[in-house]
Amino acid sequence: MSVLTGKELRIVGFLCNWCSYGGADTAGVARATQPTDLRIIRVPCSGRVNPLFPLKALLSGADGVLVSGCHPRDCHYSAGNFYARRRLELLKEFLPIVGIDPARFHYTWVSASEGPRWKQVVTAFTDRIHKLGPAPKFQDAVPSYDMPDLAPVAPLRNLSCGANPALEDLKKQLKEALSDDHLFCVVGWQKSFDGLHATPLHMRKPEDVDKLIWGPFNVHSTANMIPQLVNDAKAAAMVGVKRGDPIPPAKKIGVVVKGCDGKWLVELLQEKLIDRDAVEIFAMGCNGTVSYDRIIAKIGAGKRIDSVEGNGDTLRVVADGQEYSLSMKDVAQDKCRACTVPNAPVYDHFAGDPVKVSEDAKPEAAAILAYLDGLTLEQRMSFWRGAIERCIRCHACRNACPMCVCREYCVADSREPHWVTQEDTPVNKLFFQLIHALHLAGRCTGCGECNRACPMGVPVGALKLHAARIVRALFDGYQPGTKLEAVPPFLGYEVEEKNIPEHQIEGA
Amino acid sequence: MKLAYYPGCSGMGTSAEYERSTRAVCKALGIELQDLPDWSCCGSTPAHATDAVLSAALSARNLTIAAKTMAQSGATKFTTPCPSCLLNLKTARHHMAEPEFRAKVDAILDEPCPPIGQKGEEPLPDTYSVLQLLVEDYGLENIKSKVKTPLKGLKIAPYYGCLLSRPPKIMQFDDPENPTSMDRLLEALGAEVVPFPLKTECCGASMGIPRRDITERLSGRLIETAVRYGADMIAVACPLCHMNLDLRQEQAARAKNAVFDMPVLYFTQLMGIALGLKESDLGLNKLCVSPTQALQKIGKEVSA
Amino acid sequence: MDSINLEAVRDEDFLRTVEKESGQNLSRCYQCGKCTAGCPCGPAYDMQVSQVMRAIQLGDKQAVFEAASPWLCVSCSTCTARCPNEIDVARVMDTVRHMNRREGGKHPTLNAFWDSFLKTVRLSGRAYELGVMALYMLRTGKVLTDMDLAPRIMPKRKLPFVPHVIRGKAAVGRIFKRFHDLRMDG
Amino acid sequence: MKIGVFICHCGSNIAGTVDCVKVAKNAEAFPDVAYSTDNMYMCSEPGQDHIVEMVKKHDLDGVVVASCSPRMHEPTFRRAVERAGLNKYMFEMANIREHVSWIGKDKDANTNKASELVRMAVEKLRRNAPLFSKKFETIKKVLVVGAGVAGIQAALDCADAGLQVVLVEREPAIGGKMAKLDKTFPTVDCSSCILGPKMVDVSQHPNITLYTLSEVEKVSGYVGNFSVNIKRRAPYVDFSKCTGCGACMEKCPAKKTPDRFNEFMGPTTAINIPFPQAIPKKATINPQYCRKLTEGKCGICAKICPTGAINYEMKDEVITEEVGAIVAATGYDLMDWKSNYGEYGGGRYPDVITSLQYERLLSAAGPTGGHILRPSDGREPKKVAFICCVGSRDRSIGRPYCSGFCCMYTAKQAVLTKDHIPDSQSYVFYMDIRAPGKLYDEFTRRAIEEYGTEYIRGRVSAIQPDGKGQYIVRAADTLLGKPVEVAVDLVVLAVGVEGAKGSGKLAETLHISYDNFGFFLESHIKLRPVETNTAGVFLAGSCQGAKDIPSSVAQGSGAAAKVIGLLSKPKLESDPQISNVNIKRCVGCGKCVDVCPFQAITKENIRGEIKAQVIEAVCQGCGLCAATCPQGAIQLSHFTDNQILAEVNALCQC
Repeated sequence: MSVLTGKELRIVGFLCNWCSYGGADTAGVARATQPTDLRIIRVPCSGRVNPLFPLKALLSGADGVLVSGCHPRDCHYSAGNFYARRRLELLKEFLPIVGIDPARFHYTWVSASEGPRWKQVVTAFTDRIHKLGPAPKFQDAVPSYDMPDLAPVAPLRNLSCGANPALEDLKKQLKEALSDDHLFCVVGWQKSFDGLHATPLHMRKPEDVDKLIWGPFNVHSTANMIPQLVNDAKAAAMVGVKRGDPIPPAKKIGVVVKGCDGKWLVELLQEKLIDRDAVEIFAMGCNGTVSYDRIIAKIGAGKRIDSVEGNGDTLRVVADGQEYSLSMKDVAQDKCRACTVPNAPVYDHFAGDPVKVSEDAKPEAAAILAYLDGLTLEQRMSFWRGAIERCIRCHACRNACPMCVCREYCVADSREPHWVTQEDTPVNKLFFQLIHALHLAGRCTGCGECNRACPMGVPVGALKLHAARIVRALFDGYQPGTKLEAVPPFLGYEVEEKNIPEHQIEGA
Repeated sequence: MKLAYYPGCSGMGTSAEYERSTRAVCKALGIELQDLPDWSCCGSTPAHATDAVLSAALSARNLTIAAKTMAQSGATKFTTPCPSCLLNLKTARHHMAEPEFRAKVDAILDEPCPPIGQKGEEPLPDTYSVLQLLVEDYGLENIKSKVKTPLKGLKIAPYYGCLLSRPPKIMQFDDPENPTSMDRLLEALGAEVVPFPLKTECCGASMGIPRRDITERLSGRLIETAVRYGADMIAVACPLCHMNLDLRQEQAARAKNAVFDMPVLYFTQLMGIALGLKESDLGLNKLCVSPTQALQKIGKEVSA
Repeated sequence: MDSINLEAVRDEDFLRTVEKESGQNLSRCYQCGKCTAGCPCGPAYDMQVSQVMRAIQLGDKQAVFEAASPWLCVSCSTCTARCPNEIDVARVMDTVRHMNRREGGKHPTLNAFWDSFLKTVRLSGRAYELGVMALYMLRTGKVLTDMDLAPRIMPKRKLPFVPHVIRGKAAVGRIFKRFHDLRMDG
Repeated sequence: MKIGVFICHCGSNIAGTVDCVKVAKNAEAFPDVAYSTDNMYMCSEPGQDHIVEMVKKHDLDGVVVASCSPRMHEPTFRRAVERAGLNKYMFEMANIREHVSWIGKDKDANTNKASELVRMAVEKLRRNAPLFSKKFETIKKVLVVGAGVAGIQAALDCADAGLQVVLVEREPAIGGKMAKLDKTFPTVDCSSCILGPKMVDVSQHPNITLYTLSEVEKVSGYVGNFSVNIKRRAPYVDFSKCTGCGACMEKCPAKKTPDRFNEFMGPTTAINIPFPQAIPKKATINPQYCRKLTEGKCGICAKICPTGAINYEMKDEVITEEVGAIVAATGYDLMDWKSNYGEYGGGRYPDVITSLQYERLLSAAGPTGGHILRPSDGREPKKVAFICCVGSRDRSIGRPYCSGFCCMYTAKQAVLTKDHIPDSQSYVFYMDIRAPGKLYDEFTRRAIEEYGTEYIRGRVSAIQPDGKGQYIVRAADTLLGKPVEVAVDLVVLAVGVEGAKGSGKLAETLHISYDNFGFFLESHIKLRPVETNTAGVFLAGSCQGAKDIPSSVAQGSGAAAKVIGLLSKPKLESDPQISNVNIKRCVGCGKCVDVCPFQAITKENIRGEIKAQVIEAVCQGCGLCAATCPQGAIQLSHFTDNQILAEVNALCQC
């Protein structure tokens, strides 16, 4: 079954049962002639419309998608459309990053009595889609393999790779804390196979603390192990407890955090995936971390690192016997350049002085976003069509993400619900990335682990950065992970949304 | 406070005393008036009676000058004492927000008018009445503190006329049915304000010449009601109202078969008296109905 | 009196033009008469404001153009301020007058007054009150207009005997000229 | 799976612009379709019988009917499917009438579209599962909020039917607006004579518990099982001791207390019984004006009270009641005319009053003892103007609607004016006389023909005092086409009505919808006028829209009938189209709990792990949780992700 070639385009509507579906019925009863393109899917409430449904339709060949619900304040379920408004607005603004014209997606409110208005909406939206013509298909886009050479943006503050004088203080606090056995373990970083890489460190005894390192190489996030360790600590406490005995309190998990680690920790706490009581947070101000890719780009690939030493801004690397002098300005991670949270927002122990950032420091747009913004919709689609070809569906991006809390129940691996099929098509691969980005909207702390983890260099982090800037613009600069008591934007609503316009279709 | 100032044509003639007292009062209050250089007539009623585009164009020329004057002199707002000019200037700006209309206006101007712009950065300024700026920006407390001769015991009927607050969507000032800004101003001067119910009833406006009967009937009713409410005088803010109530008072009396002796003063003249300004700066002698007797109530002897 | 043939009288074009130029939705008017009731000029009108609105609704251009009322409206906007249907009635009256004028309609005395006024503006850049009076009396032949006021106002020495002529009078003159050349004045 | 597809012609309604035969033919090729046919009228008895027959004959597991809107006949066909022995949720409908044949002109396009809609329905049906309702007990008790005439009627009808009734009233006495009226149209019988006995019935009915000075604060639960918190303000009088003798009122020194009951037409005392026939006839203290409560000094009423009923230490209390149904009957209030009508003086003129204030002047129990006297000088007015539509049919102040009953009471008040003051003359300024009720138009004609009331068709432009004690009312006689004016002594404004103050807050408490004017929204304006969209909550009287007394009483009885019908069933059945949690997939993050508008999801500790759990009777089936859960662990039955995805995929496949 297909659209009538040359006559119709594929337009999908999601209508709430109580208002808009009734409005469409009212228009029908009044014999209000309308274009025939639209196919209506009935849902109980616009709040039921997961933005992934319209997205799926648009990626699978719809030329336009229309969502319509009860007018704000008139929701049959009192608030469903308020939530829908925020989510659908996010989707509308998200679409152009992958090259989909946001004009192809429209959401509006029509009541059951507004037959004439429904006719206007359908007619105007169909007109608009016909003017835009058939939507470009992602799988048919000409892949572009241009990966731009992105100059890193200037850091907001001085980044350094020298030794932190407060490290001894931190170690002392850790040893003290570990001495009385109330901690199950403390998670930090230790030196790995070479001086450049770090590996997780589990400190259980005071002497383990000596292995702790702090500085530019504490790159990876330790988020993923924390909930599991909390469970391990609970299980350990239950050993030997008989049925009916009182449940003994579990030991706490200690976590050593930089500012950015502090943010995902706040998110995990906020989403109640760990209890505040279950963790003890050891914080210290961060002066930035390095990007392995940038260092390798400077010294060349395939070299054995002999030694690394940081001093102020300068990083001295000896590789294959040759010495390289690098500047943090050149090799720091992008997220560190834009970082305004060098100190963990929530902590129990803080070593040394907090690192200062000027309050009015405004990060520039990430280089990759600036690049994508400069492309046309068609070019963006080509960009992603090319980039996603490299994806091997290893899901390392997901596994590295501190906020991917679904774990083994990720919708990418499930049949029930069956969002993503196992077909190895560009659409399927992209759709997973878009699901990941939309699931993270309002939650992503910008840690950049997805990008770092990708073995194929697909710039998947850009999708999350784009969603994050939409969230900032819509919700007064909301930054996930900075306030424990904040209501995440997609779990709340305002009756009058300050920054969400009432979208109009020309002619309706 | 520095204001770009548009006197209006009648200030050069029939309402010379309004013009003169406005300048004197502003000076005494420390408000600097920056005259628009080479301003021209806004077209008044005849222009907007004739054609909306012509009327807007005549106003637009002056708005353009006002924009330049403000940019050069650092004046913060643009003002005129005359409600008729005010209506034309405000309406022109309001209508020019429609692109189609604006194009027609620009077509008959020497140079296209500056854009209206967003709130906050307004190349084409909005216009405010002197009354509005005195009450809202300068502040009644401020004025009160400068009163030297309180108008104590003087019963005044405040008459606003139709244009100061109408049409409400364009004028955006005070309550269109029961404005109180002049009431509060007069009270700040120490006067007793009578609850005059016809504050915004029309006086007959420019019908005085072509249809005198209309004006006589309307003005007559206003004066008659002021008398009933025990007013010693009427305070006005509009040259046309003043002309109909003062200059044409005898005509109105004849139409009503009555004898009136109701002084009609511009509110700026009353302010001047309260601020203790020189009589000659207020043009009291230009009034047709003498306020001499009424002003004796506050112990003020004037020779008008 | 002949009955009005509703179909013959309906000039759809006229109705739409009034609506477009005034920017008002006239079908909203439900004839409550609040405009008429508050109109200061009502007693002098040959056709009340609400009746003008009704005639426009019917598309009865002739009735509207033959009425004196739109010419007499003093634009006090009381009707606009009080209309329960948010119609800018005064603007509709203005519009009707403009349209009528473009088609050559005029009021016997008012046009003379307005034209006299605008002529002084065109010539000197500003309105000149004595000039207006003189021109008006010339045009209408009503040489005694307001002569009773002369003894009251002349001693006040407010009215200058020569007009204020501004430097930009040519610029103002050009506005009138272009207005005329572009036939905006009909 | 074996699916049967039935395409309806609906006479020529569908078949006129859709090739139904072709649609049926196309459907044969869809997956799992075992039988496909077309029929002239599917909803007719033979049509339905055909479904039943074919299900049996072809051993079908599910049925798709393509006909009109599911909002029309989904219940009909579900019953038919059930008769055929299938679960009624193994049924889908394709709307090829309202959404296709009636709106599209092109037969080819329509036929194609109809086929696609059938295909969508088939794809969805393939993922349907049988759903089963649960049964639950109900509490045989009803809460009525508001004790005006509508609430009283609803309460009495329910109580007479044997239900327990909790009647809550905000004011100190019941009776609502009707208790304030002098006479009622069209019969001009005394309001308190017809309402009084009903009020007494309320106070004496064994099944009715009355809480005055009380408001509903919180409602939780669901149809059949609501839990309601009622906040009762302290009356500072022990009702069990107060005999209503009124001695306290005589001695109370706070004699300038505003009199709410008398619409502020005169002062009252801080301790008072609002009117002689008040139910309950108990004194209450207005704490804002009582000298003892505000200043700590006085205590006269306590000294004078013969039964020692006064208790200054009383505190507000919260009472919890469990009920099975709720009737909202909170009535109306007058809109704020003062801020919107400067041209009528905006409240500055003492002799420009509302019609409700005029009722109090007319009433023998009112502040003037039933004599019409001007508030300004206590003189008897000889000329009275009545202005209709003040705050009605005025979109410039955001009041586009007609308040319905003002035309009638204005006529009544004109008649009563003549009765009270025979040498008076009344003028009624109206726009249209709306008198469609039984004996209504006859009544207005009487006001005009027998009582000589002058009716002038025009909206009043301004009321202006003339400075000599009268008011000039300026209007146009639009029938004459001339401006008119008249000098009168008193002006009565027929002020438009809106939902009672605080109705929005109550609506949110009850989880029902309300409009911009504070009126509650009914389920369907014509066919379900007393139901709301929240099961178990019903509407009576003017809280749903302006209503006169007969309509209010009728709706009160209507709401009562609905309540009685609901609670007469031994058990209620829940709708199985609700959310449920796949415990395995749930990570216990609680996002669904945060967004649920009905508090229908809780977090439970299941074997040491936190999991979301749906309270089946509370869930309304909106699916917001399903759209929120990132791992798809919570799904809305009948609208699961996979069912909607199947519809999307049926339309878009690339």
